[in-house]
Amino acid sequence: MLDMKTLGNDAIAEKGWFKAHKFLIMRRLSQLGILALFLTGPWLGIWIVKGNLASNLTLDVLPLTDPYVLLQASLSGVVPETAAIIGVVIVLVFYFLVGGRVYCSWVCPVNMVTDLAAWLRRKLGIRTTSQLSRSTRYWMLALTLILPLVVTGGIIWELVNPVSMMFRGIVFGMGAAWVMVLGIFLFDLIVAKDGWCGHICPVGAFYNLIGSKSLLRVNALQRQACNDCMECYVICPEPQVIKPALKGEEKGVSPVILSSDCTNCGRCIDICAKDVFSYGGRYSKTTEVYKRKGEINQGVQA
Amino acid sequence: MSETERKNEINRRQFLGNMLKTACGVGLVGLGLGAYSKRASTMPANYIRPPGALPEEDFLGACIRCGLCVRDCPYDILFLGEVGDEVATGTPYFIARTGPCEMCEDIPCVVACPTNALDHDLKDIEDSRMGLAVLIDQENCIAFHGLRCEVCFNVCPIRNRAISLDMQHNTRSGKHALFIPVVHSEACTGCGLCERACILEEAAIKVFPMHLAKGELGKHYRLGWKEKEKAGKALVTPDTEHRYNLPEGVRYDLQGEGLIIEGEAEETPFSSNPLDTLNSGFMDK
Amino acid sequence: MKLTRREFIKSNAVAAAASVAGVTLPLSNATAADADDGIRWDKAACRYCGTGCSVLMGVKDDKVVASQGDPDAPVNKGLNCIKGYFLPKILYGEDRLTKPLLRKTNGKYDKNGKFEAVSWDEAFKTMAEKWIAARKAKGPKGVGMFGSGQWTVWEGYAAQKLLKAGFRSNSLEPNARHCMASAVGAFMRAFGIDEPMGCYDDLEHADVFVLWGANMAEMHPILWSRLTDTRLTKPGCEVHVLSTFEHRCYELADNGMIFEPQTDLAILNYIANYIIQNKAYNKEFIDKHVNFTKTPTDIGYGLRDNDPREKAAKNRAKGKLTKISFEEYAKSVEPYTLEYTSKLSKVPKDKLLRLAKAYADPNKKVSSYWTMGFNQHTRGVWVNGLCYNVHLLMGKISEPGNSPFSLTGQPSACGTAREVGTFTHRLPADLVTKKDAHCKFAEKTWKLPAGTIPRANGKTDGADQSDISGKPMGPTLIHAVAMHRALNDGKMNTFWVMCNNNMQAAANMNDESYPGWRNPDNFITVSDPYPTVSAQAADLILPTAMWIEKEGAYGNAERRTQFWRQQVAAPGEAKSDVWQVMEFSKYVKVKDVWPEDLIAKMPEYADKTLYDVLFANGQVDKFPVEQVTDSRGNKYDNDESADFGFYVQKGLFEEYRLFNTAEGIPKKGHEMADFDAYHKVRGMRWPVIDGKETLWRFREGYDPHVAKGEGVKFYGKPDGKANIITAPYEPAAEPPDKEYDLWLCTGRVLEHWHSGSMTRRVPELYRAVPDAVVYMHPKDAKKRRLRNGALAKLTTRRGEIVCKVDTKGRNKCPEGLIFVPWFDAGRLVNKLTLDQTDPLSKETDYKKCGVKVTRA
Amino acid sequence: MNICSLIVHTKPTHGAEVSKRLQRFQGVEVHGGTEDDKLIVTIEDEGESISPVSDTMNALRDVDGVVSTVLVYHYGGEESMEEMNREIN
Repeated sequence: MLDMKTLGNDAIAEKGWFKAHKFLIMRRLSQLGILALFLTGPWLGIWIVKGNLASNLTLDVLPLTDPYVLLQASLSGVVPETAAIIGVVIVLVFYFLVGGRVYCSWVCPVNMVTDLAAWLRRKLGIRTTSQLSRSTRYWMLALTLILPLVVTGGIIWELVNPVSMMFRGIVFGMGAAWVMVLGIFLFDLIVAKDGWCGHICPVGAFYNLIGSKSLLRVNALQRQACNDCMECYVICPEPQVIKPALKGEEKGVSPVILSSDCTNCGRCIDICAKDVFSYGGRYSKTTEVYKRKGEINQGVQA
Repeated sequence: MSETERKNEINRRQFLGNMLKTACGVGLVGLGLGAYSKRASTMPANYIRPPGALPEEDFLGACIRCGLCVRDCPYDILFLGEVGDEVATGTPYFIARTGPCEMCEDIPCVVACPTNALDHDLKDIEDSRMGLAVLIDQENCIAFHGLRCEVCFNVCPIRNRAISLDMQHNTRSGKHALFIPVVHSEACTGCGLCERACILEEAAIKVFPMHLAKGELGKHYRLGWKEKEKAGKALVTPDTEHRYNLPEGVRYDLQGEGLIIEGEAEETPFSSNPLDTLNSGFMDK
Repeated sequence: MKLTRREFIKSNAVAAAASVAGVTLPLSNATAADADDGIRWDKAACRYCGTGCSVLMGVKDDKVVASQGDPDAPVNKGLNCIKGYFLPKILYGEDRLTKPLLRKTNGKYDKNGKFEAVSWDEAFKTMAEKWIAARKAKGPKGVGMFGSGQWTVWEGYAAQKLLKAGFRSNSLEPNARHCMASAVGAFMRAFGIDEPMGCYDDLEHADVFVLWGANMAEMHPILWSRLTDTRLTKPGCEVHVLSTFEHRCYELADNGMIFEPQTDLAILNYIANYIIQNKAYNKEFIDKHVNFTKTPTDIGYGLRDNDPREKAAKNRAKGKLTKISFEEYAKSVEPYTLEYTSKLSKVPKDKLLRLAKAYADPNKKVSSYWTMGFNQHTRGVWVNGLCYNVHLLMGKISEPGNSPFSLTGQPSACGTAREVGTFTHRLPADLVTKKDAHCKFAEKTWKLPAGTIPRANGKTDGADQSDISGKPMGPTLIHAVAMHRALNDGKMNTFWVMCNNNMQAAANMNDESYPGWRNPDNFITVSDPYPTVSAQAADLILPTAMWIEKEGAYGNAERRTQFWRQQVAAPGEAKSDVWQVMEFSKYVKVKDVWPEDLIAKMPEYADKTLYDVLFANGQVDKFPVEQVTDSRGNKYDNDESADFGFYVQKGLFEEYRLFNTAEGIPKKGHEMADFDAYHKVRGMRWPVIDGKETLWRFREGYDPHVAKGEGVKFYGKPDGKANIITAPYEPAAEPPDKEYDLWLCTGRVLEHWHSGSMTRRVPELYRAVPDAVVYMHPKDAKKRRLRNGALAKLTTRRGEIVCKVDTKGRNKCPEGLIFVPWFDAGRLVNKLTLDQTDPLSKETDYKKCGVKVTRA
Repeated sequence: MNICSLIVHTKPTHGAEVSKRLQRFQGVEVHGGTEDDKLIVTIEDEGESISPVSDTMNALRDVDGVVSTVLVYHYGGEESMEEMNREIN
């Protein structure tokens, strides 16, 4: 079995520490940068972005609205304002292009918590994991969208949604929200590997659906170079997405990771000493041959 | 059954079983959430929603907890409910005693709302109904004892309409007046400026959400004199003329003064004010 | 109910043990709910306004822990206003000053140094050195003291002696100069004796109330409550309210009128004209009791000499009256027709007519009330007088319900500033420094050589009074506004401000007050309980024991003198004003400030201190220290007596009483009861003769000075007749023009007292009304792209401030006028005001100047 | 500082007498119970000025007429005297 202690050493030796953490660093910068944009207002009095991830206004001009929250609101019978609709369209187009779960890996603050939990799991060698289905998140998504229809009291998921709660907590004041965050951390650490983001979170599920046809994808174009070190499987929060692309050459499967579960986090690119992985387009020329089969493959997997 | 089939059979069973388990688990979560939402949407009486907020049930559906109203409030009075608060997480509210609504004419919080949870049809802040001020403790309000306070009246931005002063004789001192504040629901916006200003250690005037603050007259009952005023005439044909058995010099005015004994004040052709006489010119035209 | 944490824990502990033991304890031990136990209650006059409500203060462990309105006080019957409700809290602001503070650098006094705590000895030594030097170098006007209508009676009296007799300087003024001087001027001119003839009982007896520039609803809350009650309960009672903007009194008004600033002069003349035209005047009364006179016109605005408006004035500051006939008087008011007056004042004709008819109706008893609208007026003495004219024409005066009544702003503007005479030109009991005989009487009473007190013109018996340098003194009078100008010009070098906040209160702070105080030649002392704006601008700050931290006496607007005992000790080293004045006098020797020829008259005084000759004179110090006790046997401290070794307050009051009650006094009519008598009552209204109070003066039966058969006698004048003084409408000094296109009017609000140094330290009052706002008409706001709640910049020729716009609040201004309260140390509206005064009374007009409003 | 309350049982009919004796101790107050011969007593200490509560309690036991003492309530806080003497409510 792979030694957790040496995880990533090869990549560091081969590419240097910085290159072996490039996308991780960029993601952290992105996550923190987005937080910072929201915090310069209340902390420094410089108002760049007002509001939170649910809805916000950049420089008093550009509205952005979380389509998931707005969908819940609409299901409870609300007709939103134009600004919100414009905001939703912008957000939808963006994630449609770059991949829905880019939200999870590049924006969502909970990702930092769950990544920390995953890191600790590796460091502490915790292997226990519960038999939770990855499809639970879709059930959760369905539940959160049905609840506003059947239960009075509006957007019920938002009462407990740790994703918006954490971000709102950081921007407006935490209150008891840290309990939820701690809960997720412990859940991921002890109960299930990638338990929250990979199994339960309906927000991720929602973005997963939005980005199922996204243009930006990770691919394993250099899969011939793979030395089967397995590190990418270990580091990937949704490891089931790698295999078809990486090992599908014989079956004629495209080297592009087409599963919308992929969060486009780029950790596989970082950790691979052989530079097997890279970002690319969904329909880039080299991948065209494999497209049809890839889709079939994806359907089987789901 | 071949080995593979059995395997598939097991897989299918497993699959169905797992799915059932997941569905049940999620269903339980849903029940829990439903129950929690009931609790989280009963606000404490002193939590007041921002101007233009839809009725609470609709509001909870419409508010996407973005905090833009909080950010755009120039007086920083709005809070977002936090986990554990007795208010739906992430929804905005204010507490009048510590930070009332200052009633901005441009209502920036409403403008900021992306979902109409704060109703964009609210154009005049004076039309907002955040709650209703209630002079809840008449025993301790010092105005009821004749002290000259009237701070609630003085700070009320809907001057003399939302709170007016009812001036009454102070029977205890015999020579002072009482200036009793009276709240009028047709004008009070529930901004809470009065509650903050109340100088008592615990405010005697408080803003409550409308449903707590207001009574409701029985649906069948009308106030006769108001109906008459509305109609501009009596709803039922007035009586024919009344006549009475009365001694000499006594009249009876049914609708007005009642019994009138004439001749109590001797009348003269002169006004009691000599100026009237002086100013009217000669009488013998 | 107040408890310390310790008491609370203890009561819990006791309750626990008692319940375990099954022992029933007396309530006082078992529960915490009896904190009222052991409270000592005693009466005091309210600290704030001229109404003079009586309060009961509850003291426990040398701390005021409770208060209540005094249910047995005739003025307020147990009621208080919102400020009175919080009286105990004004004593316990967290930033009370407790040590003298002197500006120092490297251990030495430095005008630009930082405040450092010093001993009283160092404070007074530094101060005495400066005062003696200034007195020597700059003459009697080189030193100055600015006191207060919030001083207790004896504090004013002690200061009066220190300045006029000790330093031989008439540079003593009270802040009442900003407040009541015009009323005083008019009283003296019309009746020859100060203060109202009526009393508060007029509030129950009048049929018609007319408010002239008085917002009684906010400034005299309890009197307003009485007036309102009469309006509510008396059939036919009506209330007329006149002001330049709509305020809270209009809520009750039957006839509310908004007039153009300054046109009150015209309106009063119109009423007189109406009365004469309709022959409604009381002919018998005016024949017997009234002289007709006129006053010089075009008298300027009390500005600096070089101001073009002063140069243009024909009869600058002149006020000598000339007798005229009734016909001449009638002719002088003839131009004030309904037509003309309505046009000038912008008051609708029907309203003016209704007002005139109310005065002219012989069957209606009319009481007129006014405060700063009349007094803070560049024609303040005139306008006060014009109101007396109307009352005198009708004979509606000096009887229940018929009363022209000048309300005072401060708690003892009457009792201290006016009766003790702490003005530059006055001595106790209406005596004046202009009259040699009056001065001589004072000198005799004070056991001082004749010629000690500086005469107004510097001459006694026709000869020049010599100053310490041996040279003639010259004219000696200097009024409040002139004092700030003299400081600014370096002509006055030491200034002692007591019991008021004149940096915030005086007009034109930017051009006059602040540069004057910070002039490097000057040494400014401020005595105050709190770090006020004035204290910030001072060089030496003396921590002051306030209100009931000392034994005191106030005189209210209806001539009621009220005493209180010292209830609690002052914090730290804070000392009362009377202690400060007397202690300071120990640091100055007679020979430091008196010339040789004066000392030669009493050589034994030469080496004595001013304290010796003024206070240890065998008269002030003749009452030994006694344990102050009330009739219930409660004991009270008296810190001043303990420090000086005699009953200070009693000695000062009894000597003061020689001016109004002793045999052979120059002016009768101010008689007062003895010291001990006042401690036994909730005030008495003077003249008090044979223990009997006087409710209405000048009227036979009510006033012991009017003999049987005389009916009415205005005995302040030699011929017993009052003066009707005709005066025309004259425009204001700085009306709005193209650039400064609005009138600026300033004033007060109910919740705060004056400059807010006490009430803004009460959290509840501060929360209720935190900051000053500018009240303006919504249209005026809109024109300037402002709306309710927006920040506006207010600019005059003298300065600018920024405050929030209020278009909906309690004061509704007409278009063309804004109103800004002055309580807010954060928005100093007196940076904007013009230091214009009534040229006769020298009282500042804070109500009229041109201002520009823009978006901030 | 410490505040505690105790019940002091006295010999029958000695309540008043014992009460007087107890009050001579610094920091000791008797709140009642003399008739029942069960005195309700509080002891306080503060800084150095008074001997510690425990010493006082021991001393009380040796007072003439005292049968027994029962500690009912003890409060021990770190607050300064200033804090303790500040008004609450």
